[in-house]
Amino acid sequence: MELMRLIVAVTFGVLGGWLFSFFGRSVPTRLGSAIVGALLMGVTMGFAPREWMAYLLTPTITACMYAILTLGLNIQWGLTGLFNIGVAAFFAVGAFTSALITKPMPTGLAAEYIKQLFGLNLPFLAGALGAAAICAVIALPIGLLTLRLREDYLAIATIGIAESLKLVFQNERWLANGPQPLPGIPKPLICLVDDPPCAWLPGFVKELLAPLDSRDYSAILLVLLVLSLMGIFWLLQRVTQSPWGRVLRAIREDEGAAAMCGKNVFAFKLQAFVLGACVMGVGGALFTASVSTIDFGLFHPMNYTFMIWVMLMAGGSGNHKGAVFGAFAIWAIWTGTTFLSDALVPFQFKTQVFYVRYLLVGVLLIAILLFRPQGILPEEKGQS
Amino acid sequence: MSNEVLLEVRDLVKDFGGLRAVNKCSLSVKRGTITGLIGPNGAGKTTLFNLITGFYKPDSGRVIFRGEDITGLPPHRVFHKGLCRTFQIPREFKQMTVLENLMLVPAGQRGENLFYSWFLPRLVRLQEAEIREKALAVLEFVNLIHLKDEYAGNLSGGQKKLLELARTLMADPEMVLLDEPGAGINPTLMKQLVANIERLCYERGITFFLIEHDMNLVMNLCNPVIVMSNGEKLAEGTPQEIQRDKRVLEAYLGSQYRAVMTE
Amino acid sequence: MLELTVYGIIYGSIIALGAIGLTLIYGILRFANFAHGDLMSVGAYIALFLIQVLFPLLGVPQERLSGTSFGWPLILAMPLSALVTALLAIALDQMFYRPLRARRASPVIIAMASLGAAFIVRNLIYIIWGPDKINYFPGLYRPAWQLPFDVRIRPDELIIVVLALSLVALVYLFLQKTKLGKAMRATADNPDLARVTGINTEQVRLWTWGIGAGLAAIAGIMYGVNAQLYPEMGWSFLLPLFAATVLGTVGNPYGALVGGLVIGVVQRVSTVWLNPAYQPAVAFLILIVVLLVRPQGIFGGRS
Amino acid sequence: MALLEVQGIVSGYGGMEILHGVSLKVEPGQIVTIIGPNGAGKSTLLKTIFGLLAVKSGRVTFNGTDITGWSPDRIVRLGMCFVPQTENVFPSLTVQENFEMGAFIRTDDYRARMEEVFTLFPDLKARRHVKAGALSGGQRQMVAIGRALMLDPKLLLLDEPSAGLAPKMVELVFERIKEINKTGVAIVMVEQNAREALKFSDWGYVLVSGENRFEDTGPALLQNEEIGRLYLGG
Repeated sequence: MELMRLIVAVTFGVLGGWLFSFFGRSVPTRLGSAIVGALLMGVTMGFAPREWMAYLLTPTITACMYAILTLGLNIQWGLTGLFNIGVAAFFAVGAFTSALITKPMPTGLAAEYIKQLFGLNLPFLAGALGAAAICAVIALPIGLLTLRLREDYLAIATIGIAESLKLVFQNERWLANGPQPLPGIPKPLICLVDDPPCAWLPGFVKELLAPLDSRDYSAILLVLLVLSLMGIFWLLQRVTQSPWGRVLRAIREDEGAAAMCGKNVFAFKLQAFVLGACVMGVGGALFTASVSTIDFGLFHPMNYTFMIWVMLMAGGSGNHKGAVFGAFAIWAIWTGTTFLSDALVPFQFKTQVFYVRYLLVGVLLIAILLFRPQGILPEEKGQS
Repeated sequence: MSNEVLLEVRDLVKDFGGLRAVNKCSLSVKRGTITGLIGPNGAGKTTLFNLITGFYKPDSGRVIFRGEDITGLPPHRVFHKGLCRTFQIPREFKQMTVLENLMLVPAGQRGENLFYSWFLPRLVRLQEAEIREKALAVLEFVNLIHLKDEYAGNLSGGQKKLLELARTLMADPEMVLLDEPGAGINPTLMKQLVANIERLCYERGITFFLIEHDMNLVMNLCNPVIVMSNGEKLAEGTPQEIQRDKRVLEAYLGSQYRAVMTE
Repeated sequence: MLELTVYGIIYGSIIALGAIGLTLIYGILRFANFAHGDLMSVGAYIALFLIQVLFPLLGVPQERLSGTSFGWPLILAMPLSALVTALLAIALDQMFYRPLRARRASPVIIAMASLGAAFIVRNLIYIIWGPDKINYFPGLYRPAWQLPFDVRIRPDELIIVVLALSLVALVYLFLQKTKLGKAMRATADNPDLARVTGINTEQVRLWTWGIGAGLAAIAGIMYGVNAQLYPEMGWSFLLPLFAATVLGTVGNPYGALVGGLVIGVVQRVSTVWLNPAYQPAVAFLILIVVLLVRPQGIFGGRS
Repeated sequence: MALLEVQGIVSGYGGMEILHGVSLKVEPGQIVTIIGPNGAGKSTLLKTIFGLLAVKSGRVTFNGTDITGWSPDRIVRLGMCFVPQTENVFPSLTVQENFEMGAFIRTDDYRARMEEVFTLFPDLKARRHVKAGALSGGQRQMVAIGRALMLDPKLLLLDEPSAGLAPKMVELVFERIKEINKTGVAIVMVEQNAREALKFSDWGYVLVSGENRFEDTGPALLQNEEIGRLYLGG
């Protein structure tokens, strides 16, 4: 089997096993479910025709990114009950920050066409950390201002910051090329598939990766996204199941009583809001890995705020597993219906169908609120 | 019983709109006592508790706990001074288990710090094990151990009251304020509650200050008893003295009482 | 500057009409209606349908009124569209919000449902009318009058202000003088007591939706007359609407009027120093200042 | 036939049972006072009668109609009104508007009735255009009672009308209640100020721990030595 297919199949196997392990109540059923999932997805990718692979790779990469955003929102809403309707803004800020950190300052003729505040040409990890840091810097004052007030003021303020940031990014050319797209974002770890490969790799890895060429980069991206998602999940799961998460859930249930148990409610809410924003920022950084050009028009609230909310509510808010599963499930339905409508709907109705699908997302959100507010995977009992 | 004053309230005033709920109220609670607070509806008892524990800010006056001025501190700071409370209508964390409700409480948990949770999980786990032990012991004490993994929201009214008491115990408090611990509780649970309070006071030296409407409970459990009326302290004394106090009966039964009695 | 102030008043009266409905719903139904901007869009687009499709079929005369860009069709379309929008809002309430109320869902959950409703409504507009910007009347005819102090104002704009202010006055009279209006204020004061008194609070809620959505529709139409229609227009109004509501104290319709005018004027005047594109951000900035200095709004007592 | 008859009702909040089978009877035109120590379930009883709390068992009959489980807005139409203990006026409405709200379900001309009610509360007449939120506690209490009277009810439920009032105001409120009763309205009130209230009551009930303990004429209860002790747990 060629190397790229092997990498993809193994990664899909791991992802499938992980996702399936969310279902089942006891350790044995979880394990069984995981094995079924791993085999199902691993084998499919191992033996499927090459075109299938191309079809499945990109949506899966995107789904991982959505899942990260949903995890960020789950910290805020699911655990703490903070109503953030500016997810898209944190996502966008993360993407732009990471882009500016990882891409070089344009020189020569390009400098005439591409304006940007800075270009540090640093590795992707620095971009992701920077994205998280800047998102924290934006979230902090909003939190300081609104988290002491009635709960819906946070929601209003997050709409405000989202709309205002959009205006800034679209009007200030010097910041990140203004209304024009910001091109030339480097691909993280592209050197793994370059010839010759990255200098810092140990020799045997170089040899191992030698059969890959630049067309196989999406496999690297898949591995990067799946590992990031699982890593972030693990980090969040750890603090959620710790006393920290316990305090957040207590605050969600009854702020006054939590205060009477000696907890500084405001400080914890602020931490949750900022941490959630950081995770969204990292999601934005990972988004830049899969595209080479970004502009603010991409970060529409329809796709990156409402969709995230629907994913979280469908999956099960309060449960990180639910958040991840919801993201994958909703995204699968979304892309599935794209294929369907592409295949079945006559050309002249294409745009209408596009919006019909968005409309159904709205219907789905309300249906969940009305009929299954706890989502597919409800919060687990006694997490800590 | 020592004579040390643990909690002192001086000239506390609280207005709501045009209504003066607490009117220059001054009283004190001695260490090691189970002090009862009684009075007719609307006398300002719960408001007084809310002022002491920082839920409301007083318009004037001071609250002094262990010789320290704690007036206007936010609730979580008051809690860390060793002053805990329960609510009239229990405020349990519904979607958390009984055990979690207790494990939440102890102060200084390392795991409440993100850094420890991420990078020093072993320390957090060690402390969690200690807290769990303690929580189980407290649950054993209040006889809720069989419900430890139940959602707190599924408990009966009386069990929730016990849970609230248990929650305060997790904090190793100096003093506990109980807002109507006996309301809505069946006689069996009530006996248990009384026994618990007495043991906690005599064995562990926790001072209790409680609002209660069930006079039998007050008269059996509390000494001294403080009577509030119209937002201020009306009388204080042993249960027997209070029962004989004409002003107290008058406060409960209306201003014409004495006139009727002397007729 | 004076001219900008005048424009600010025009724009502010549109915001005020929207904000009055928003604040009424906030006060009586007790949740933040994130679909309110989209109700404005709905109203504007229903008027578009009436003007461009239905009225020509019915043979409504198309001539413009002298000096203005519109004629009888628009004048007829306004109340009709307000009515249809009101009915739509009531339908949304019955389908979505009432079951949640019955379940005693928290205000945040109901606000989230309103987000879903906004999404549905906006995409309906996209589906029916498409994403392009549309004018009510192609071939704009917009002469301006020259007023003293170098102020130019078009008759359209003058009508907008007069109409907005008279509608506000009507709402004022309705709330002050009619039984239902008083019942609305009573329900906002204390819904439980209202129920005990025998006020049919469900009926009051329906009327609140009706009035709020009707005003929003008219605000949307006015915006359409003054500028253009596009599916996201309502969403872009949301920030000024909420800023006006919070500034004028949540639940206070007179406050919403003042708040709307203040936001409108400050937004327009800010263009002297600021890129005009930043006007929505100015509304946000005002909101931030209000939250910092006086979160209960200018007409709010101590909470 | 009794105007109001309550037979063995059981009710409470959430999981907590407060009333364990309370019975009560009111004849037309009577003043009935319910007294008892705090936490006995007096307010709970009124709220249950008025349909604000669910009846778990037992029966409530009003004027021959079984109203067990009815919602307040239906009960109001039969001619029973309820004045809650606190937050019983609409603070941002004027006194007159508060009264108009009391007549919300009336479709006829209620202006004459409003003037009647104003004659009962002369000190409110001068303040009819003042917002209720700006009034003193005693005046608010009268606004609340006046609002309930707008429907010309057969029965008025009053939850501690004298709570939190200065002694002079208490006297005034009781005077008004007597006058209202003289116009033929039956009254059921929960009172803290037991002695004063029982003096002018036709019948009194003593409620203890969610159960009937005593009932008798007002003056007879006043003479009962044991009642005083009940309050202080003898």
